[in-house]
Amino acid sequence: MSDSYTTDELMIINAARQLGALAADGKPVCFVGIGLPSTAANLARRLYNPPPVLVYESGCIGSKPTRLPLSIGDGELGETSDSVVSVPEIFAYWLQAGRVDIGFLGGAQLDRYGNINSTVIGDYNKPATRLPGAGGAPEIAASAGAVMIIMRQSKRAFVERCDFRSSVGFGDGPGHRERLGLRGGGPQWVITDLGVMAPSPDTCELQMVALHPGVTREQAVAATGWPLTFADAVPTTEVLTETELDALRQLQAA
Amino acid sequence: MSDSYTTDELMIINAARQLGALAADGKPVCFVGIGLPSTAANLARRLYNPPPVLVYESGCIGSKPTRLPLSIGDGELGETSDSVVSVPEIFAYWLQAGRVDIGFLGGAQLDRYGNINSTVIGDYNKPATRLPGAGGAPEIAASAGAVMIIMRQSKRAFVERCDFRSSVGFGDGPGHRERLGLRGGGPQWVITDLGVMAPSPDTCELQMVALHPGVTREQAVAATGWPLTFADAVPTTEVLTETELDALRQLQAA
Amino acid sequence: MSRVCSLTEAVAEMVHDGDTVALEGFTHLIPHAAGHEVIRQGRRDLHLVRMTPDMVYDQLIGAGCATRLTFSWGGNPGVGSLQRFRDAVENGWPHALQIEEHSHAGMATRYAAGAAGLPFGVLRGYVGTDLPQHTESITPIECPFTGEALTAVTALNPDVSIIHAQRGDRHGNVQMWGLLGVQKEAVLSARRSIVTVEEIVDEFQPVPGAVVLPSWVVGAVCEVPGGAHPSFAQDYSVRDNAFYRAWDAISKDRTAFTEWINRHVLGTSNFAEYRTSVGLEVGASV
Amino acid sequence: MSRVCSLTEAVAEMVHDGDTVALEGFTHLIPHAAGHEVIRQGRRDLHLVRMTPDMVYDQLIGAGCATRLTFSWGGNPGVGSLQRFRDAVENGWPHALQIEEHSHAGMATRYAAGAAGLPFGVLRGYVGTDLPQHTESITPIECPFTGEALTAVTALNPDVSIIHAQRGDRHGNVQMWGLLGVQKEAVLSARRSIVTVEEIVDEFQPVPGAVVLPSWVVGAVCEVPGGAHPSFAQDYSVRDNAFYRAWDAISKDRTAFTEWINRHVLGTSNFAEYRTSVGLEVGASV
Repeated sequence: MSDSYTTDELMIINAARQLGALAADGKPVCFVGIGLPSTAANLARRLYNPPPVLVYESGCIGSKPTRLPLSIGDGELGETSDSVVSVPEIFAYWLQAGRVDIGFLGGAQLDRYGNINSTVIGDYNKPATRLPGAGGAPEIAASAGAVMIIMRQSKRAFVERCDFRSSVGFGDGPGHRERLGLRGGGPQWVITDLGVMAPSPDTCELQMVALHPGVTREQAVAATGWPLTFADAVPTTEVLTETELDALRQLQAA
Repeated sequence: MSDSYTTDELMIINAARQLGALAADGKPVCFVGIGLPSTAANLARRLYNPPPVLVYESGCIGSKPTRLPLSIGDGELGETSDSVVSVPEIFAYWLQAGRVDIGFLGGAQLDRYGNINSTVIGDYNKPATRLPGAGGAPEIAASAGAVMIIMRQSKRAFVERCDFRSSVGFGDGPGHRERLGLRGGGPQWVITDLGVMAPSPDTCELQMVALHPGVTREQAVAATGWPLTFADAVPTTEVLTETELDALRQLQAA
Repeated sequence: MSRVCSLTEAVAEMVHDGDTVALEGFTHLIPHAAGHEVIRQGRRDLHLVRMTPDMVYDQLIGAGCATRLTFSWGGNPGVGSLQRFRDAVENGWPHALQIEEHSHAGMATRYAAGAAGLPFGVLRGYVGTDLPQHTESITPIECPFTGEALTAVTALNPDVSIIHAQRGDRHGNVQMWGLLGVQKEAVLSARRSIVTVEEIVDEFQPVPGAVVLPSWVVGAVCEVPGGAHPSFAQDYSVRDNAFYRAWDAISKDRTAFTEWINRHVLGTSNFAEYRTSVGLEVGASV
Repeated sequence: MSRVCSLTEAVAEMVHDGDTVALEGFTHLIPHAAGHEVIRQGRRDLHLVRMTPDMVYDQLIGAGCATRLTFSWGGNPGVGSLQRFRDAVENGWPHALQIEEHSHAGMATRYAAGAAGLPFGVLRGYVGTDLPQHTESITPIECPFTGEALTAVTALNPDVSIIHAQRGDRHGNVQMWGLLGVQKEAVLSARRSIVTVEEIVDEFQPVPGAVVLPSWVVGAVCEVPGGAHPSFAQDYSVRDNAFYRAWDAISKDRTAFTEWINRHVLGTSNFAEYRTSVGLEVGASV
């Protein structure tokens, strides 16, 4: 075990573990964005067998990069892919058709029903902060078999209601995805620096289902903008191993 | 000059001349089917500069075959193309988008308004003769800038009204293409073994605009299933030259 | 992830009586061996789908495997009619064949919609023709922005699609190149899929124009060298035009056809035996 | 047939004030040199379109060329915000920027519809998000067969599309490979097009994964080696990540930005001079 690590490492390794478990469960196909999701997915490729299959919105299918890409269109991604297709094709034939098991998202705001804002803080027409925008997220959130979210937990980011709904989680609550006709399963795991959240089976509201070693319930409540609830059992996530940390650090140094 | 040639050669060379003139006029892109159209288009590539640009429905763009293909998917077509695309793409991005100058069609029946039947002779549900079907023709007839038809002229084939309308020429007459919203210009030339037909500017009805050497008006009338009219001037088509015949025969022998 | 297995196993497992089955190929890479295996295993009541049904569909229809055909052009390219197809439509032999008829552009749009997980596709097509009167999967649609009149067609989602490709690898990935028609869309639109390949290799070498279908969108990969014959596989074989021409005479006559199927397809246990039976091992073409 | 000419001529002839202009590129092959030439020639009131506006759009916006932006994700990939884009949207500097906002899937569908000559495209998208409230080019559509609720978006048909590719030939054909984003659709959907290329060659050699755009669908082909920098052209250059990181500081400050544009873009007469000006000839990155 190791007790010297960053919260980024904590989130990445916990996300990679989940991806490894999903790949072992026959759900390997992962649609990833750049940043923590890409790092976690690439780490899982090194740690687990069967490895996740990486799909990038730039059209790369089955990428096996030897170093971490800085951008979604990094040359390394295309050159190590099983197949490179056009952007219209990756969204239509691959994501929309339901071939992606896990969509991997982040955002500026996340609300209690797992909806994501990556568009604006404040009013749309007079934004306090203009964010980059939705990008690929709305259709990933709609069509991926399940969605994993990685975000640092804070009252500012984990809000009662998003200023703008860029991507739909469970919308306004139970049954809303079905009414909207969304085919994917919605957010199933939110990996934060404090622990892991998952939707309550009854209310669809995100609740803490695990805490990282040393994190208290009070810290989680204080970092959440809605009245946070906890699952019946809230285990502590496994301590990061030297193997995991070494693999991650080697990957980041490559 | 030569007076020893087949009617196929007569039709092919007259069609090739027209394609050569169109290419010189900045309309080189020709969507061709196998058989006489493909032979004529390939002959024009050898005889004229600028040459026509050949597009085949199998996805070949800018094919430069060195021998005549027997089928639309002949390996020679793909290997000599500037680009090979999928069949959905060739129809959507290339034909439908209006990038084809000349569509080249044949058929079992042609009616006075240039509509084509390539589906059935007799009743659709109890056909006397089941033909291969429409294939690419309906959308070629709809979207190509102009359509050239090659067919052997006879009362059985050149009919008052097609048993089945597989591809639209001028529909029921003047203004019908516009009412249907068809973007292409419709049939402009019908190359037969007796001469050349074109739509009357007033009535859209096909009329003889040229006769091949030695062919009489009476022969043309007798080979047409509607009361055939003639343009004000009906020139005789140029006699086939040795250059044309040699080029065609070399092409067919290759 | 796809299975690498024999064609016999793949057809037994994936093609069922009553299925909607697309064996696609646009002159190039037509899965003849797979079509023969379907005949050999005696499948019945199939709804066959293909843009360009040619010889192998003539055989499936004549052998009594199909009760329905969805298509856009049914002929023997460069030769003439499909005699068994005509006999089924005109005379109901060996039994009636219900047809659903489209244009190429419409069929391509339908496969693309199926591959994209949409229930319909849109095109500028069919307008003014007699096809929509006879085909329920064609209907008008209006542009919600401009009001312009266009045509919608239903998506195609076969129960099984079968294609032939140049290469598979041991993980069940598929690599194909040259004229690829609607084969990618056929596989991606289908619930199950079988790909016969010229050879199974350890690793793919990049080829200009090649498409790779990853193992996880393919059902089974079966090594059947020459499995497209008399169609061809670019860089492996050439089209056997003489065989296509010879088919005309065989297929014109019900008895000649039946004898041919009995002897070469039903009388052999796999494609290698079939090839010997039709004399391909010794260089003859029929 | 396309013209092979200088980028200066191509922009002068094809890009007009008030045009809808798409400079496409998905991280790879971004046409920076062409963007600079548009700034240099002082175009105004442009409606810029791009899935992923990044540094070159930040420059066009900051330089006052655009009054409208249609996009789906505007950021400096791997770095952070687009400072000039934010300043325009948040503070109206140098003037207000009207935005039309989509998702990537929606933009890709719009380009594909434009390339296909259709007035709209259909996707499973946007449903339940706040985007349709703000964007008129998104509207519900019902499947005419199943009644299922889907989303329609208007086709994109830019007045001019500009892309960067690896090779052109003397006839004006274009060859490009690697990650190709929506570049083919951008060219095919546009009324006019300009392609800058790394080099003009006598004849293309086949390259795995390459797309060829024939001369007759391209407006102008301009040889601009390195014209994607700090983006890259696979097999010609690598992405200059340091330059992207450095842009953050330059673009954060209006004065620093203006000085940078004045010195390196407006103060140079072409991309070769720009490269010298920013120190690329001597290996420095800004």
